[in-house]
Amino acid sequence: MTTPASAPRLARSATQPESFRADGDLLMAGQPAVPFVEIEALRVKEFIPAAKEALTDLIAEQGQSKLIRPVFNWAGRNSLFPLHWGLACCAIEFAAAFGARWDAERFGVVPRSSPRQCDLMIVNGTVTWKVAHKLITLYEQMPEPKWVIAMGNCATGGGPFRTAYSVVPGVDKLVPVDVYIAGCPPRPEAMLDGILRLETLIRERKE
Amino acid sequence: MSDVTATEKPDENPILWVARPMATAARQFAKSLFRPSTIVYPYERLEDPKFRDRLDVASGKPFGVGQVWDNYRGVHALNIATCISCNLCAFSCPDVCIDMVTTAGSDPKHPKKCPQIDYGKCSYCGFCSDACPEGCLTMTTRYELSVSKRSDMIYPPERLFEVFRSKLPMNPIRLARPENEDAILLDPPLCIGCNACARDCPTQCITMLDVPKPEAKPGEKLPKRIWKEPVVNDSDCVRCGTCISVCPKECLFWGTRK
Amino acid sequence: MASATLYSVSYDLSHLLLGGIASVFPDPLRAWISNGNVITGLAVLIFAALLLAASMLNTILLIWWERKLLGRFMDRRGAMHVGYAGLLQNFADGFKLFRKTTVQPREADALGFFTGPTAYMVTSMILFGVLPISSGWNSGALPLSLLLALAIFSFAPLFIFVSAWSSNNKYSLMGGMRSAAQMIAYEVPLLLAVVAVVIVAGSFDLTTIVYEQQNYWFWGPLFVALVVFVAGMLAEMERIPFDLPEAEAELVEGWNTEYGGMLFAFFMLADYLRSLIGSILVVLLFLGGWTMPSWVPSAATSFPLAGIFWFMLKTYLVFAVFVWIRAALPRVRTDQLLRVGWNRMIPLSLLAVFLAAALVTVKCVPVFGCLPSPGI
Amino acid sequence: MQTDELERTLRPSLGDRITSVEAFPDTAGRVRFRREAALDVFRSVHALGFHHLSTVGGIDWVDHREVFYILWSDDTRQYVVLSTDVPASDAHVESATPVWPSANWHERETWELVDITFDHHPDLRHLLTPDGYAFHPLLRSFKLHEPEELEVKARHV
Amino acid sequence: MSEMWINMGPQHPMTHGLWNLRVRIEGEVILDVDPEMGYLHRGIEKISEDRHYNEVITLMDRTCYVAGLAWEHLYMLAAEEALHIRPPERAQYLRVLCEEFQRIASHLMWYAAFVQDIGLMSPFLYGMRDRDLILDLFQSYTGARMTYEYMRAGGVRNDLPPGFTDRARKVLDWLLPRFHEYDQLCLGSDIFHKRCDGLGKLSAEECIRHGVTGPMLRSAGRKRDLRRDRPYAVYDQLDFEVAVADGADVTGRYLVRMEEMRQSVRILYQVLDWLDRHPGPVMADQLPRWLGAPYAPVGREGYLLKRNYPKGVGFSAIEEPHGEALAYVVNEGGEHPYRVKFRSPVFANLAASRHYLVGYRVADIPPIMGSVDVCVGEVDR
Repeated sequence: MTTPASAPRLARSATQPESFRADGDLLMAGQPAVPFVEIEALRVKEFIPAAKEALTDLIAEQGQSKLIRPVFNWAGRNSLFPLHWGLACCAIEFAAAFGARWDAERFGVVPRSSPRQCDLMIVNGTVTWKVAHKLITLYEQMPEPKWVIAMGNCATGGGPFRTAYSVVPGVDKLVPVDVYIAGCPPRPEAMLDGILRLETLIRERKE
Repeated sequence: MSDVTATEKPDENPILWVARPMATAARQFAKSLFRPSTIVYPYERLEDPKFRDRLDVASGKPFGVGQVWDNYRGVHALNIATCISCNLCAFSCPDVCIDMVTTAGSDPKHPKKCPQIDYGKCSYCGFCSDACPEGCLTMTTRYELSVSKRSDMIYPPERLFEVFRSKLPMNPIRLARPENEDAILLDPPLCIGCNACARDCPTQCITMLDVPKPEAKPGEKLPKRIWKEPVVNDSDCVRCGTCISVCPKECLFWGTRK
Repeated sequence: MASATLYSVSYDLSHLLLGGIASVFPDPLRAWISNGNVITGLAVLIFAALLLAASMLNTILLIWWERKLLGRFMDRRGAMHVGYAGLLQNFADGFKLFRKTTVQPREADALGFFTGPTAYMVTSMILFGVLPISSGWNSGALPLSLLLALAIFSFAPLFIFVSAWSSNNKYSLMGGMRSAAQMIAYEVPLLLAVVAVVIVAGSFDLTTIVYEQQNYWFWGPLFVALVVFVAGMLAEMERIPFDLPEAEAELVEGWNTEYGGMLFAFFMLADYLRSLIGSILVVLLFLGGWTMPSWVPSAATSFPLAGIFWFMLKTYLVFAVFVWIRAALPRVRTDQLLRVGWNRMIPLSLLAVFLAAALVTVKCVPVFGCLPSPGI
Repeated sequence: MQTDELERTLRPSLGDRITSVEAFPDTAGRVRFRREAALDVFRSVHALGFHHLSTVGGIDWVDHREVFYILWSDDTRQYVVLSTDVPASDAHVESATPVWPSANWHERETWELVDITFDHHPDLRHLLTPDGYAFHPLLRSFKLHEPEELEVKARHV
Repeated sequence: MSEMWINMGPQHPMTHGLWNLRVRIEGEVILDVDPEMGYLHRGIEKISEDRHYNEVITLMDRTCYVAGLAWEHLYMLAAEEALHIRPPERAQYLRVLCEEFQRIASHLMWYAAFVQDIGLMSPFLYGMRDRDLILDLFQSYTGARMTYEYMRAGGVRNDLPPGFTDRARKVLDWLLPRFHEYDQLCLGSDIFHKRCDGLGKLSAEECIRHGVTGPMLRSAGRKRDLRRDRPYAVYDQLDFEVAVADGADVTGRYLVRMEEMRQSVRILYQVLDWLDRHPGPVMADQLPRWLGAPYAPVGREGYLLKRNYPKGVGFSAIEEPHGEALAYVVNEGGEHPYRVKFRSPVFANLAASRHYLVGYRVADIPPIMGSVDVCVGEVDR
C-alpha cells in the first residue's frame, strides 16, 4: 500500500509529550520514513506516564465540555458503588437494603469489596479511634470522584457512644461527609433516601 | 448417637445433588417472575394502606406482612400548645439529645421552654414520649432524615410542631402511669418561703400557704423568712422535680406520704 | 454475494464513501482513492468498527440480562430506574468508570499493571473476528477458526497473571495464581470436548460445524462432550461455581483488587465478552448455531436476519443457564476444582472423544438425523 | 450443690487459703480466696468438675480491686463464682490459663480495662484498646465526658 | 510460595464486621492465625456505669445488633436480681417470645451471611427477606426494627397489639417450609458438602477447654443448652428439644442452627397459645418510682442514695443465639449500676479460633468463620 508522502508526519504536533519530541524531530529532519519507527521510540518508561497523561488530559477536557459533562454527571450519579463493609448495627440495615425487599441495586448501587472500585463510602456504624486510620486509608484508596455518607447517629456524631473513651464523635472529624442520615439505625428506606439525596447533590454540583 | 437431633437424610442419588438446589432456584424464579417481593421504594412505601396490616403471607409474596406502623418510633411531634415545659423529656433522655430552648414568639418576660431535639444524637428509644406527662411529645412514623449539613439535624420546637401539624400517624401506645407513692416532701425548718417552687412549677400544683409565725422565745432570734410554706397537690403533680432543683435551701425532697 | 453480510455492508459503505470523496478531488488523487486496495482497507476498518460496536453492545446487554435474571432468581428486581427497565444502567457504569481516576499503586509494576488488562480485553475482543454469527456473517472463512478461537481464548490466564503479579497485592497474587492454575487445568478437557465435536463434524471450521448440524444438533449424540464443555467454559469464564480467582469471600476481589476506573472496566467488559463468547461457542458447537430444526415453520426462519435472531436468542438462553447455575450453586474450593478438573473432567472428555469416534465409526450418527424432531 | 456442701468439699483441702464461701444468687456460691493461693484454688475447683470457665472480670472498689471468675460444671449444672481481692497499689494475681486455657482473652481484657496484671500469662497484650493505650477505662477514677466538653477543655488548655 | 502474613480485615468481605484475622499461610495452607479485635470497642460497660438501670437497655440493643432482644433479656434478668424485682409471668412469656423470635432472626441473618461466604448468592436474599418478616413483627409491638428498647426492669414496655398472635402464627407458618427450602439449597447440593464437611473440627473436650459454647459446642455432640440445663424465665414450662449434631464441623453447625430454628418455632407456637389464654399485667406492681417508666431523676446523682435502696448483686446467664451469655450487675445502692460485666459467647468462640483454623486452607476461612457466626458488636462491646 502506498502512502502519501506527508501523511505520518502530520500527526506530530505540539500536543506531544516531551519525551516523544526528539524522535518526532528526527522524522521531520528528512530521515527515511521507516514504518513503525515511532513504536520503537515508545519505550515503556516513557509510554506509560505519557499515555496516562494524555488520558487524563482527555478526560479533563471532556469534563469541561458542555456536551459531555452532563453525560458524565448522569453516569456518576446513577452508578454509585458503595464500599462493602460493615461497622456496626447500621451495617445490618445496610445489608437489608440490598435484600429482596428494598433492593438497592435498582438504583445501580452495587457494593464492591475493593475500595479502588468504589465511589461511595457509607460509614455504617460506630467509628472507633482504633479503626480511624484504617478508615482514612480506605477513603484515600478510593479514586476520585468520591463521596461519603455518614449513616446513622454513630457516624454522624458518635451516637449513644459519643461519651465513650474509644469512639470518634462523628466521622466528619476524619473524612469530608456529603450526606448525613439520621436514625439509630436508619431504616433501609432512609438509607435509600440518603443515596437519592446524594444523587440530587451530584446533579446540582457545579464543577 | 441417640442424642443427635439435627441430622440430615443422606441422598444416594448423585444426580439430585446439583439438581435439587437448581430446582429450588427455578421455583423461586417462577414465583418472582411477575411480582418479586421488592417494594419500589420512592414510589411505593411500606406504610401505604395497601401494605398495612397485610396478612397474605401464604400467597407466596412475603412483603408487607404484619406491617403495623402505628407503633413505629420515628421523628417526634411536639404540640407546643399543650407543652408545660416540665423538663421530664430532657431528664429521661439517655443520650442527652434534648435541650429545653425558648420557643420563638413566646413572651420574653416569661419565656416558654420547649424541647429541641438533635437527631444526630437521638437513639429513638421513646423514653421521652413515655415520660411526657401531657402526651404532647409523641413519636411519629416519619423516618427519612437525610441532610447534607449536620446542623440541619437539630429540630427546634417549631419544627417539631410542624411535624405535629402534618398529621402523621402517631405512636398510640401510651404507657399507663403507674400509681406511685412518691411525693414531694418538705423539711419545714429549712423553708424560707421564697416561692421559687411555686413560681417554677410547670403544673401550678404548688400553692404557698401561710404558716403561723411562731412566737419568739426570749433570747432566740426568729429566722428571717416569709411565713409561707409550699403545699403540693399530689394528683396534679407530674413528679418532674423542678421544685427540688430550684429550691435554694434544699428543703424539698422525695419521700412517701403516709 | 447472495445475502447481505457484515463485510459486504461495510464494503458497500466504504465504496460509497470513497466514491463520494473521490469525486471532489482532481484526477491523480481520485484514481488513487478509488483504488481497490484503499476501498478494501477502509471496508476492513468499518467492518472492525461495526464488529466492535456490535460486540460491545451485546456485552452490555448481556450484563443487563444477567442482572435482571439474577434479580428474579433472588426474588428482587435488579437494575430498573436508569433507563427503561434499567437498560442504561451499564452505560452509566461504563461512563462513570471512564471518568474515574486511574490509581496506580506505588509498589505496582507499571508495565504489567497497564498492559495486563488491556491485553486481556484485546485478546477477548479479537475472538469476535473469528466467530461466525450467521451464514455469511463472519469476517473470514478460516478453515481452522475453531482452533484459532480456542487458542486466543487461552491467552487470558497469562494476562490475568501478569496483571495480578504486577498489582503487588497479596490477594491479587493469590487470585492470579488460582486463575492460572484453574484455566490450565480446564483447557485440556475443553479442547478434548471440542475434539469430539470435530470428529463428528469433520472440520475445524465453525461454519462447517454449524452446517453439519442442519439435520441434527450435536447436543444429543455428544451429550458427554457438552457437559464437559460447559463445565470447562464455566471455569474459563470464571463464573460461579468456579469463580475462585475472584472469590469474594476470601480474596477481596481476586486479581482485580487493585484495579479501579477504566482498567477495572476493561476487566469487567472482558469477563462478560468471554461469557458471551463461551455462550456463542456452546451454541455453535452443540446447539446448531443459527440453523433451526425442520419442524419450525419456515416463516419463523426466513424473515430478514432470521439467522442472527435465532442465534442471539439461543446465545442469551445459554447464558441464562449460566446465570441459573450462578444463582443456585456455591463455589468450590481450589484444590477440589483442580482435582475435579484433572481427575474427572479429563477422563470424561476422553470418554466423549471415544464416544464420538464410535458414533462416526459405527455410522449411527444418522440415526439421530432420522428422528422426527431432530435437534430439539 | 449447695453452698455449705461446696464449703465442706473445699475446706479440708484448701484450709484457710479460702477466706469464705458465701451464698450467691443463682449459683452454687461464691468462693473468696487469698490471691497467693490462686492456682491451688483453681486446681481444686477444676477437680470438682468446673471445667468450663465462662468469664473473668474485675471490679474496681476504689481502695482495692476484685477479680472474679465464673465457672460452670456440666455435672451439677451450676455456676460457681470465685473471687479474690487485690490491693489497688499492687494489683496482680496468678493467671488461670494453665488450668483453663479459655481465660486467655478474658484476662487480657481485664488487664487492659481494670488494670489487674495476671502473672505468667502467655500473651498479655492489648485486646480491645489500641496498642499503647495508657488508660484503664473501667477504673472508677476514669470519667467520661461529652465530646463538646472535651473540645472546650482542649481549647482552654 | 514462602510463608507470609495476610490481614483479613478490618474491611474484608469475610469478616462481617470490624475485626482483623491475621493469617500466616504457606501456599494456601494456614499455619497460624491471630485475631485482632477491638475495632468496635465502644466501652459499653463503662457507659453503663453512667446510666440508669433502664437506660442501659438502649446500649444492650446495640451490643449485639443481630440479637438485641436476647441481650435486653440477659441484662434485665441480672438487673432485676440486683434490684430485687420480680416481673409478672406474662412479661416473662413475652420475653421468651422476644428471645425465640430473635433467635430465628439471628440465625436467619447468620444463614444469609454464611451462604454468601461459600459463594451461594441467592439464599442471602431469601434469608434477609424472611428475616424482615420477623422484624415486621418486632416493629409492630416494640416500635423499631432493630433497636427495640422493649424490656424494662420489672417487665416489658407494653403488651402486644391486637391481632398480633394471628400475624405471628402466619409468619411461623410461612417460615417452616422455608427452612426446608434452605436445606434444599445447601444440604441438597453436593458442592456444599464438598465445601463444608469435616471443616473447622473442634471436639467437645476442646470446646470446653477453650470456653466455646452455643451451636459450636452442640455440633460436637455435647447437649448443653442453658434453657434446658438452668431454666430461666419460663423455659421450664415449655416443651422443646436441644438440637445436637455429631460432626463438630461446619455442616454440623449448620444442622444445629437449622434445627434450633425449627425448635424455636415449636416454642413460639406454645408461647403464642399461652399468651392468648392468659391476659394480665406486663409490669410489676411494686416498682420504685425511678424505675417506673416515666422517671424523673433530679440531677443525676444522689436521689436514690436518700432512699436507701438495698444493695445487691445480679447474675444471669442465658442461651443467646450465639451461645452462653452472662451478665453480672453490681448494685451499690446508687441510681446507676456500679459495675456491669458481660460475657459474650462469640468472644470465647473467637479466642479459640487458632484451634479450629490451623491446618485448613485459605479458602476454608470464610465457611469456618461463617459457621462461628461472628457478631463483633458483642465481642468488643
